[in-house]
Amino acid sequence: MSPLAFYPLAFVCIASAMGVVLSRNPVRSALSLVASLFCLAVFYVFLQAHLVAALQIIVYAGAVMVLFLFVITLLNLESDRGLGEKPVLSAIGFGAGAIVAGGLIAALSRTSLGARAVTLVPTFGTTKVLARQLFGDYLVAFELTSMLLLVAVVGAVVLAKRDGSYEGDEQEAAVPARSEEASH
Amino acid sequence: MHAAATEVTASLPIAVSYLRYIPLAPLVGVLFHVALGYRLGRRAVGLVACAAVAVSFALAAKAFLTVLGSAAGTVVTDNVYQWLSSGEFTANVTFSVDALSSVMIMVVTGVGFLIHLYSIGYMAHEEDYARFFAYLNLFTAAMLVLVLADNLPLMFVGWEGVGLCSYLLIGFWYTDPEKASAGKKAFLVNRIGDAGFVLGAFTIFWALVDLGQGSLTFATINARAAELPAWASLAGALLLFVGATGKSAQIPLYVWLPDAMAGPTPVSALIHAATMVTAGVYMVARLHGLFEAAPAALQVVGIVGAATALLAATIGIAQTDIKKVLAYSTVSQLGYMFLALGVGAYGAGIFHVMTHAFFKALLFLGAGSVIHGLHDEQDIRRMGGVAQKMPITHATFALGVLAIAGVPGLSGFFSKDEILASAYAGGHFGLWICGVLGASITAFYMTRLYVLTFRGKFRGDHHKWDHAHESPIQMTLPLMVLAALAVVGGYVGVPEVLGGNNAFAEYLAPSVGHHQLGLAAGTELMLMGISVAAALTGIGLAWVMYSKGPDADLILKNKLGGLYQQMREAYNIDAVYDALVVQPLMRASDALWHSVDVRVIDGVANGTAAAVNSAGEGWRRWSTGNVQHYMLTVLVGVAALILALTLSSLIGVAG
Amino acid sequence: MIGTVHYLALSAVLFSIGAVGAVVRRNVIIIFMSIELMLNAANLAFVAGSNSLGSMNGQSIVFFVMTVAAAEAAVGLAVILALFRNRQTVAADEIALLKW
Amino acid sequence: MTQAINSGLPLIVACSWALLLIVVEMFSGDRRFVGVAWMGVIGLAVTAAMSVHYASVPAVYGNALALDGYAVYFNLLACTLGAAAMLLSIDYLGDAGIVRGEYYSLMFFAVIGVVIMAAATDLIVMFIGLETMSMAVYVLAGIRKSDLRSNEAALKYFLLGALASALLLYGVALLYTITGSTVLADVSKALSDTQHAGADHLVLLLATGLVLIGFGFKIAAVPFHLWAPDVYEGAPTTVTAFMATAVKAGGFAALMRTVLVALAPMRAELAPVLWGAAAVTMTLGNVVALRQTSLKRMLAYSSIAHTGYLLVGVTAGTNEAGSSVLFYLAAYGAMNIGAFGVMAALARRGRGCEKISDFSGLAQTHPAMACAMALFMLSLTGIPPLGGFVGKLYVFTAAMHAGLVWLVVIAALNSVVSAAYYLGVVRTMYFDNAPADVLPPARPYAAVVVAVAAVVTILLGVAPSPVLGSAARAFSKVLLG
Repeated sequence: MSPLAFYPLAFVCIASAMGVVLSRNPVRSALSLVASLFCLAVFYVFLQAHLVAALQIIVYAGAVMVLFLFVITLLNLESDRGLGEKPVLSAIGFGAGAIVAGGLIAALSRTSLGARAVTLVPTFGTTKVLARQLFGDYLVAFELTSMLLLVAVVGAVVLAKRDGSYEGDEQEAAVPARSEEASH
Repeated sequence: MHAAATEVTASLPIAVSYLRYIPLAPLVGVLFHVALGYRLGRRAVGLVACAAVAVSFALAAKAFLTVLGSAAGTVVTDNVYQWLSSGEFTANVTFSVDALSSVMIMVVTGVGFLIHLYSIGYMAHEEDYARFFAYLNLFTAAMLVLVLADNLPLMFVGWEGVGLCSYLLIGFWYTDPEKASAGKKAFLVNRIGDAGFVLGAFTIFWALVDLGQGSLTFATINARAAELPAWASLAGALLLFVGATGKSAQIPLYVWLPDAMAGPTPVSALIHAATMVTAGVYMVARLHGLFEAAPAALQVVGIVGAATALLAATIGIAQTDIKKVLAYSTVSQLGYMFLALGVGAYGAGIFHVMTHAFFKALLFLGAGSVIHGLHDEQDIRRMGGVAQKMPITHATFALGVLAIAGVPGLSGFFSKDEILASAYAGGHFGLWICGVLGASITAFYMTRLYVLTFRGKFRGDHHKWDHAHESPIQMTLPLMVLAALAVVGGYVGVPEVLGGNNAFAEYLAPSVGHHQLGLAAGTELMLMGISVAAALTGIGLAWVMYSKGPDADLILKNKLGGLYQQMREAYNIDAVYDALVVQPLMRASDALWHSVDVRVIDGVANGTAAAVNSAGEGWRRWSTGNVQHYMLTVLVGVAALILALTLSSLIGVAG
Repeated sequence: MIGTVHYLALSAVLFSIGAVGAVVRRNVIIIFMSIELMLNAANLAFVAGSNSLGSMNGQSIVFFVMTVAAAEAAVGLAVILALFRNRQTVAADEIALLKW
Repeated sequence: MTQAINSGLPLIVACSWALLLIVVEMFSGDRRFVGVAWMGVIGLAVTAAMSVHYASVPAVYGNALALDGYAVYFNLLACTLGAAAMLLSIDYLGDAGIVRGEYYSLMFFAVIGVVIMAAATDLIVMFIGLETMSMAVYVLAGIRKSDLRSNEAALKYFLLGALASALLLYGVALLYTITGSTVLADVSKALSDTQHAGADHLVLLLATGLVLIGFGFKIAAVPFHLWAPDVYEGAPTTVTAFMATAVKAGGFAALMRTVLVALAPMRAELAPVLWGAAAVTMTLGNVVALRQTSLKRMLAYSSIAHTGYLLVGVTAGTNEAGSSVLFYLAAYGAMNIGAFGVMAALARRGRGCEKISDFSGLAQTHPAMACAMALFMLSLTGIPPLGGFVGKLYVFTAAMHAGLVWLVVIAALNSVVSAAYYLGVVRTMYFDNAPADVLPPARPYAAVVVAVAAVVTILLGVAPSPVLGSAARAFSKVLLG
């Protein structure tokens, strides 16, 4: 990838990532994240990961982020005051973040990775090879992931669904009493 | 050193399988009390409790007679099963009885039986009868495990078990928060000692494994102690001795014992005078090989013992609670035992363990009888003339006082004299002086106790006097038996210079070696004379002073000034410990809890102004349980790790 | 020429931004999105690594990470929803019944 | 091929059984879900039995899973703890206002997650196992939906857990980029390769650090422990029991395999980090526990302290230490399931049973429960001859062998401090007076679990050899070379 393409794209990617953190409005944060994910998809293409790039857009930027946006609008969230409220906490957070980034980059820049010279086989990154691997070496992981998704679905349903159909009003009635108790 | 210990005879094992029932019998008693005690009533509980200990006593006697009747060095062992094993070490549940432990089991089961019997009367009006006897039986079982164990880990089971039972029994009257907290103090101080015990055991074990020896039996440790590296035997012995100071109430961990008197009196007699507190002495004697391999540690033992003997005796002078006087006297007498161990006279130490068990149990039970008869009066200033009302208690108690004071012909005289003679013979002149001084003071305060309690006129409220009565037979019978033992118990160890043959020391020799005094007969008699004179001086002085009543304390107060007040307040050691140990720990807990978990995070997160304000209440407002702060901690943790690793690596490369 | 190190550096920057976002914002949904950003940074590292090694394993792993992220999103949003129902708030610092 | 399938059978059966549970729950008319709970227990028993049966099959499932002794040990442990937690939950759930039968299938899945974590030989599979477990436990923590505390516990656990997962994953990504693999053995091989000695060393260290932090979170090591007290307190007691035991076991299973296998070549650098983490974790846990008034929070800090003791074993890293950690986890599991079990057995809606003072005079009103609780407290303190004592003895001896003298000294002093707060509970139960409104009688299922836990705690102390032997065998083949 040529620097001319990399740096502008990296800039957009980082800027939109910063947008996630800095936007006061949650919807804008979510959209910034989508933008950032798009940029990543472009990088994936350049890194010969075509299927991954496609999935990134379809699954991630598409399905997952839509879910986020849906919940944000469902909860009708207002903007908050962003970073303004807790300057010290924010300052420490950014300081620590800078150290993490700096340390990682310093460490990465010293590695032998730059000297690695691998000629990629022509089939590298093709769906066929990826599929073979997924259903070969990674078959166990693949099956386990399906179970993970099932757990997540069951769990999400358990938490998100109201208990009304089971218990009726008794449950709901208990809520105010408890919150009162808790406020003491 | 003039004295030299002869070689310990190699052991001749006899395998049996009845030893396991010695601790098991009281344990069965515990199960009985817990499961059926409340249903079957008091009589059954008392009967079973005593019967269980009686069974133990009978079996213990069998083992004792076997050892006595066999060749020197005979060890009766009962290997139950392999308890712990890993690649490098094993520990079995193996009980063994040699000369040393046979004396201990006889004392524990014998005196224990008498105290169980006494408790039937003493606790007759107690609501939780079954629970009390369950604890008492459990204690007996644990103590027997401690004494019968043939290896360190198994001994530790008993060691912790007796501590736990002591805790439960001190706090037995749980309605009284002060008593419960006394129990907690006892347990915590003991735990500090236990940490020493564990670390010591680890040290020795580790050094032994280095020698290719994976066994922690006492026989192995004693046999190979000389091969251990010097630091290992020294550190191991000292750490184990820390454990002993906890259990046996020596400086600096003696503070729990006086408080432990909050428990029922039979408990004070059994646990805090006759048996458990001697566990430390027993342990050191058991591991004499190790302590001999580290002479410096042995020296520490002797010095700590002598210092404790003297310090506790001075506190005893100024106490007014009958049980407190006896408690400090126990601490002081235990000091004598350690003094004996410290000069290498293990036999003399164990001899004193035995005689002390007789007369101190007697004194405690006598005191209990007085307290019982006077309806829970414990202050000797409000007693006096009790002899008229309680003739048996009075007579037996008087014998106990004479025995502990070291009057010739009674048991305490023989054992204490042997200790002092050994100290002198070993060239430990300072220790000897401490011992003689302590003996004199002991005679003084014990006479004071006796005179104020039994002589003169009653000084308390006349209702109590009118209702005062002699205790029932279950209580006086043990007193009489113990009084007899306190008188004759010493005759098993009459020294040669008085025409005896020191049979007790001979009997113990295979276990702990024979300590030869190597003194001229004249010197020995002279030493004896000095200690008798010291004792008689103490007795006479106290008799003259306190015949006029407790106001004689004022004379001492005037003479000693501020020191007397300090003695009465036990030198305020508790306050010192509180300030030095307890408070800092509590503060640390608060600080860590608030600072690491609440304060620092919140303080940092909410601005430096807050960090400056260290007032506790100020922080509460910010301590929110806020998940953001938790996340921040994680991030700061990550950043710190990355920074540290990166910097150290970069510097490493640059260097 | 842009090499693996550049991609990894970019991923480190994204990772750190995500970490900062997770700490400094009080809206739990934004915190959660920041964590998603961190997962994506890891994905970029996997893909870049895969490319530099000439081995497809990294790409397969990304596949799983995406699934995990999707599952996390489902559960996480459900948790937030359940909380919102009772508390009417998504501000991290207002949710502090449990403390000390 | 057949062998490979055989060795995977326990897992396949377990997954199918969990699916079946969901279906059965849907059609279950019984709102106490007793049948579902029992089905879950039976399923766990079957899983455990099958894993033992197929343990002799040496096959490794691809490079992903190994049904070696280590995995089987954790399989048994997790299934037992899971079954105990399920039995505790019967009747507790309805009383706590939890009317979701999915509870049991989620717990089943969480156990499967633990099993995968222990069996995984590939970091990615381990990660998936960890996520499966975590996902189920996030939901379980928040399953008492009407309770604000439960909501909050779920949220805190989730947010911090997700953050920790991200850190772990990034560490794995860096490891993969440098070493070219996520398979534990291959990572180890690549790390010991000299080509990574110089330039790549720092990145590898950082990656290792991130991985450790990820696992450190799951086992609640300081300073990544902050979630534990809040989450333990807010989650339903039965879930807390599960988290304190099975989840922690899973965390240690993964941590140990990763540190002692994949990261073995970096042991020299990791040792000081682990040393410090162990010392700080046990000290902070114990000292802070001293001042807690809530039993659940106290047990949370106690569990942090025990993480510290266990880390002592991990730091030592020898065969002996590894097997002692396995044993300790079993003993720790028994006593903690028991302690939380007592709380769950007595808790009733509207009548909290979470403060230490709620147990005042328990010895008078519930002598058996009080006796069991005292037993667990004493075992946690390390009083012989109970399981906790033998566990500590083994861990500390092994550490002493490995030369960690000072760490053992710190640990021994810590265990002195810990006596104070464990004993506080015993004192409250035995020496304080019962309040006028006595706690209700213990629930039968929970009482049985508590009784079994008590017996196991005693047996592990009195006759530890069988478990110790299997722990030693389980660990014997884990270390490479």
